[in-house]
Amino acid sequence: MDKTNVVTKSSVAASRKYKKNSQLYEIWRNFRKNKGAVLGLTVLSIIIITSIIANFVIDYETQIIRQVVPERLQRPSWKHPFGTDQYGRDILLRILYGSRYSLSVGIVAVMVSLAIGGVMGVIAGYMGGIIENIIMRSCDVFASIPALLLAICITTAFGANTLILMISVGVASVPAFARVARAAVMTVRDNEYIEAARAAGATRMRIMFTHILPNCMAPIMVQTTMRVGSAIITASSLSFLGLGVPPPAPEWGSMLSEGRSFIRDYSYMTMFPGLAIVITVLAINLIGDGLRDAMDPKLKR
Amino acid sequence: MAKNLIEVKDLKKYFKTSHGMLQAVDGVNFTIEEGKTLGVVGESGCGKSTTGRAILRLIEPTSGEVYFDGHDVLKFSESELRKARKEMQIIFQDPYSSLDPRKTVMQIISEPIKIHRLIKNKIDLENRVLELMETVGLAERLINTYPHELDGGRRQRIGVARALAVNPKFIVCDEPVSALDVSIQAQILNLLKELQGKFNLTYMFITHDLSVVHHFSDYIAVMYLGKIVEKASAEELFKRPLHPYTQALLSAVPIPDLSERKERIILKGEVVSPINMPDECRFAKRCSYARDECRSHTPELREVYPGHFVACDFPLKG
Amino acid sequence: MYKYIIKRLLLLIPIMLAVSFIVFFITDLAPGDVVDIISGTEMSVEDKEKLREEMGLNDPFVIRYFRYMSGLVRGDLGISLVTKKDVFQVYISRLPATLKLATAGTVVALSIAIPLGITAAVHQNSWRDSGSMVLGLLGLSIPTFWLGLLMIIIFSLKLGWFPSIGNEGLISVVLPAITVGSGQAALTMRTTRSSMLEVIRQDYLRTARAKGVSEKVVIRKHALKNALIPILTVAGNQFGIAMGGAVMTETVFAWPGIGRLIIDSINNRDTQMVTGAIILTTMLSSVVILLIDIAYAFVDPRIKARYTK
Amino acid sequence: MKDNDLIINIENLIVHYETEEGTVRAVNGIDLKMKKKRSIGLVGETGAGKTTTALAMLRLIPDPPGVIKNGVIVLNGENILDKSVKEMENIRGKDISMIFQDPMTALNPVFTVGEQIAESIMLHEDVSKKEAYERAKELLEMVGISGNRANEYPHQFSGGMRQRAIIAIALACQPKVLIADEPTTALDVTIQAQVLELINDLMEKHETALLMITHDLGVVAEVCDEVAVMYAGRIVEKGSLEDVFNRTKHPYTEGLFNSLPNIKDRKAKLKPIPGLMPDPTNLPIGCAFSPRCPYANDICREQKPVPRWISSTHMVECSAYDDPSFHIARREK
Repeated sequence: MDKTNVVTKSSVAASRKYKKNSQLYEIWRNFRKNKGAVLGLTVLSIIIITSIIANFVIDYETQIIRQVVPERLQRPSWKHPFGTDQYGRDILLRILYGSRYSLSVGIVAVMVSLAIGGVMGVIAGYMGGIIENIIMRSCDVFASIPALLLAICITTAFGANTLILMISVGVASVPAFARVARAAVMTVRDNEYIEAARAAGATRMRIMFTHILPNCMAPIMVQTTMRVGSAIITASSLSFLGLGVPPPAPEWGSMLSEGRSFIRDYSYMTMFPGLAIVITVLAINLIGDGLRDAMDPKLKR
Repeated sequence: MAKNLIEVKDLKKYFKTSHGMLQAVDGVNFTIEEGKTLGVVGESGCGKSTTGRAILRLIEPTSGEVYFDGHDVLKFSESELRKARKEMQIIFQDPYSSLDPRKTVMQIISEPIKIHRLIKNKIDLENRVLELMETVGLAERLINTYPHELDGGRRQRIGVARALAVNPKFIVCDEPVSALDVSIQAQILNLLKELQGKFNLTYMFITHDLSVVHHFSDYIAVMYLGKIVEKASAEELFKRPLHPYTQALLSAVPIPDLSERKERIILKGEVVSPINMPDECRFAKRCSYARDECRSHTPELREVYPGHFVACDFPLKG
Repeated sequence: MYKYIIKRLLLLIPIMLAVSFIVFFITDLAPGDVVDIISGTEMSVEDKEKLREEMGLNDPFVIRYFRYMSGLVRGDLGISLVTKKDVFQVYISRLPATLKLATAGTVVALSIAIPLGITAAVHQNSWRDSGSMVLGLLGLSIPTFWLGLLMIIIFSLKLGWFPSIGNEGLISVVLPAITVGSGQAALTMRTTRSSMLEVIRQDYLRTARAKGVSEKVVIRKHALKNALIPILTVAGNQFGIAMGGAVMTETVFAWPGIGRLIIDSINNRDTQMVTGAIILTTMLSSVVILLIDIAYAFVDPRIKARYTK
Repeated sequence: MKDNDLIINIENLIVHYETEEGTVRAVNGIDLKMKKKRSIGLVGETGAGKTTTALAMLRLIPDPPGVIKNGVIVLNGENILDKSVKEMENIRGKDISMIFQDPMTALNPVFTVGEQIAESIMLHEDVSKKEAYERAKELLEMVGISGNRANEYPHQFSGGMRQRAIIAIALACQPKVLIADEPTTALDVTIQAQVLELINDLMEKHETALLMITHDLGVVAEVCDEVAVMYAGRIVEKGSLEDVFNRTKHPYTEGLFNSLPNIKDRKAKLKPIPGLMPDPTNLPIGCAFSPRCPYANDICREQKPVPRWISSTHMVECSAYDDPSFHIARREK
């Protein structure tokens, strides 16, 4: 193969000339076809934008936690579209402001479980043998404790604040993450292109990062998206039990908890925060479903 | 006598299973001359693929010696083995699972070159890939396509180009054409033949298809339940099969030629997986010529005619 | 077959030990301890110290853990220092309510999820499919406790059909069961659909059709029995989760089950009760999940065969 | 050629699949006659439309996306394309039955082999469960498996034995037509020989007509009386075994033979058919094989070839034969 043939300039630019759009663009094109997923994306982006704007526009001290007794328990009206709570605080503003808690807890919690569970799952899946057994058996142990109870345990031990909430919700879904990650790696690991890479002399590390991880991204990404939704629900459940974000912060779960004692006559107080949670989580789940079909066309059929 | 590039001595590969020790490859011996092709043929479960992978140490053999160019590959350290991989490559059967679906043709073919750091400059690397694509008959415009956009034949060509990328001396072809249609099969077989001539490649060609192995190989080893039962040149083996299994195998192949219609030898029973095999001829249970001596010990491979080895105490007259 | 069951039961013990260790370890980390709570303000620091000494609270963690475990094995989880009642007895007294709710919830879940999941799979990409998918997504997106509140507002306060609190008779279980059930139904439906889709693609259904078997029978007999296995597993897990996960529903409906017991114990910092309740619940749900797994083998001959030989 | 032992007559069958990527023209007008006790080999490569043709005969083409656009499939004098779903359920397994390629997945893993055979009997004959189970045991013996293995599950059978059980299921009610879709492709050579021999024996004993679908010309030579070569959804050459093997006419059939290694002359270089498999979503205007055909001329590229009967039994669909002096390179034997 030492014959040196002069390759003309034109063929040198071949890879640029036949530049195909990248896989990411391909995934986006599939994703766009899914109406539900696009709806989810738009709704979620609106929520994120409002929670960022709310940070600057709404003043925490005066408009969110200041008690205006004469304005107490007003039904939804033009002045207060979502009505006011038992301290006269405007519920709409609190919901808009409160969106940051749910989103931040949801995302950070999932990052926690992705970091711990995902990495453990990938290692278990790729290493196999005793390491896999140790990791998976310990996951079985954690998984046997119902997620909510585990979160409750951690919160009672360390006290209820936003950081602990994030950690406990994150830790509670580590086993599920580990299992998905391991399954994804296992399906990839037995393919012949992994053997081909080994035959080409690739080190284990190189195989992990150039072949295994890119091919596991799809199921792990989908799992991450879906987990953000369930993390938000778990977080709001804990706040509802008084174990999440401490009042007076307008976290949707604790707002529902406060509204509960007025459920008989002022049911609107429990309506809007609940709707906010459902819409946010539904949007995220729609995106998750859309992502799964877009990333892995085989699944669609 | 040309130099033996590959020499395999008493290669064994056992797998521990819940039912006992699966003796997938049980003492296999053969040599392959440089620039020649050894065909390894046998039915599923006979250990031919395991042998191919064990030689390349894609799976660690239980025991034995594998001399490549005079060095025992099984004694190599990790780094020596990785360096030796440049000389020994493999082509797989399933065009759909042997290519990374997330990589383009360019990335797949160039990976071995990058691993061994043969070409640093990006433009030279691209030229090398284009050159390889041209050698295996892939159109230049496919450089950035993904495997799922191509048919089986072209995907197999990518696999061949990847194996050629590091200028190997020896390639294990593990059923390279079994998953392809007849017309595409012929194209790939011709390509492999042409490349052997051009780059003086040595092949170990593994297949279950007797007519393909007969056409493609210079020497053929017939395997049954982890052992080589017969080994000879391609003409010799098909003209004068000495082992009852080889004879039955040859007669079982349906021939697309009406004048060749001949009496069929139909073997009774089915292949069983070689777990805790007793010390007897493994084919005895299904062999119509079997005698008591056959069940007393495991026959060794011995040279009955020049270059024609058989592992049977009562070989057929041929 | 029995070897298999015994093996699985034995396998459960290390998991139970590990679970009890983790739960004990975490709750033990809680700042302050029982003495601070029950002593109120009069006790001087020395008296508190003496009390702690008596109760052995100052012993190193490991010894306290073993003392606790030796009690657990004998079914004696100690006395709740806050309520002065025996932890185990309280737990047993609250168990039937949770079992009742978990069973009712699972029945509701399965009766919604399995038919919907199957029709969605059988009529893939039709309106039935997308309809049940949206329903499923909605089910996943609604927090259980909010659904409970909605149920109370609509069916109890506005329409007055059902009581919103307590556990008197069957009628009171309806709303809580629907609340727990629909949450689980979403997950079970998605699994049923995907496992049915997996089975529908199999060749043996084509063989059945080629034999002249009608489409209805192909689905109901040939496909369902194969799809039943993964569905059964999820249903089993659901029941296990329902045991522990009904916390929210029990809180909303003031249902006198274990979930509420745990929340109340947390509120009055009765760590003894909390630890005991969580450990027992986890054990119970693991045993339930194990029983479902064993039922698995009766449905799938391949597994049964492997263990009867 | 209408005689009483004509069992099935397929005329101008057209089947398309409507998918997002476009219309897949799987079968583009084929004619096929099946006679009692005769076996016909349907040969072609992947995507030629062999399996679609077979599924059309049983009306098992999944719709969507499959659509039977045109054509007639006459069985016992009636066109089964007009039959109701109920009527079709009676025909499947009784008049026409089918065996598939992969024995590993063709049997239901959670039912015993005996039950699956008995089910086929009970569907078409009103016999008691017990009687059907006994018949199932006899059928197992017929295909060379001991009857008392009827209560075992498929995973306890080897590949070869499963394929025999599947044949037993297909022949349970003595169908008039047996369609075998690549029955031995997934089997090893020695097991394949056993199964082919079984099929040959059963064809002798029964009146059944056999449609053997395969890509392996060797299997056709082994089992069939007649051959039909399919390419891109059309039968390009049809005739008796001697017609097609020894007096090959169509360039594609010649290409298939040239792609196969020649047993007698090992060194003979393979002459593969150049180019790629035809894309069923946009087939060429003229003859579908013209892009790869060494003899193709302008007529071939513009017009669809017309079927031409060389002899009473031998048909070829190739415009090159407009010129009577034309012949392909492959010598007649």
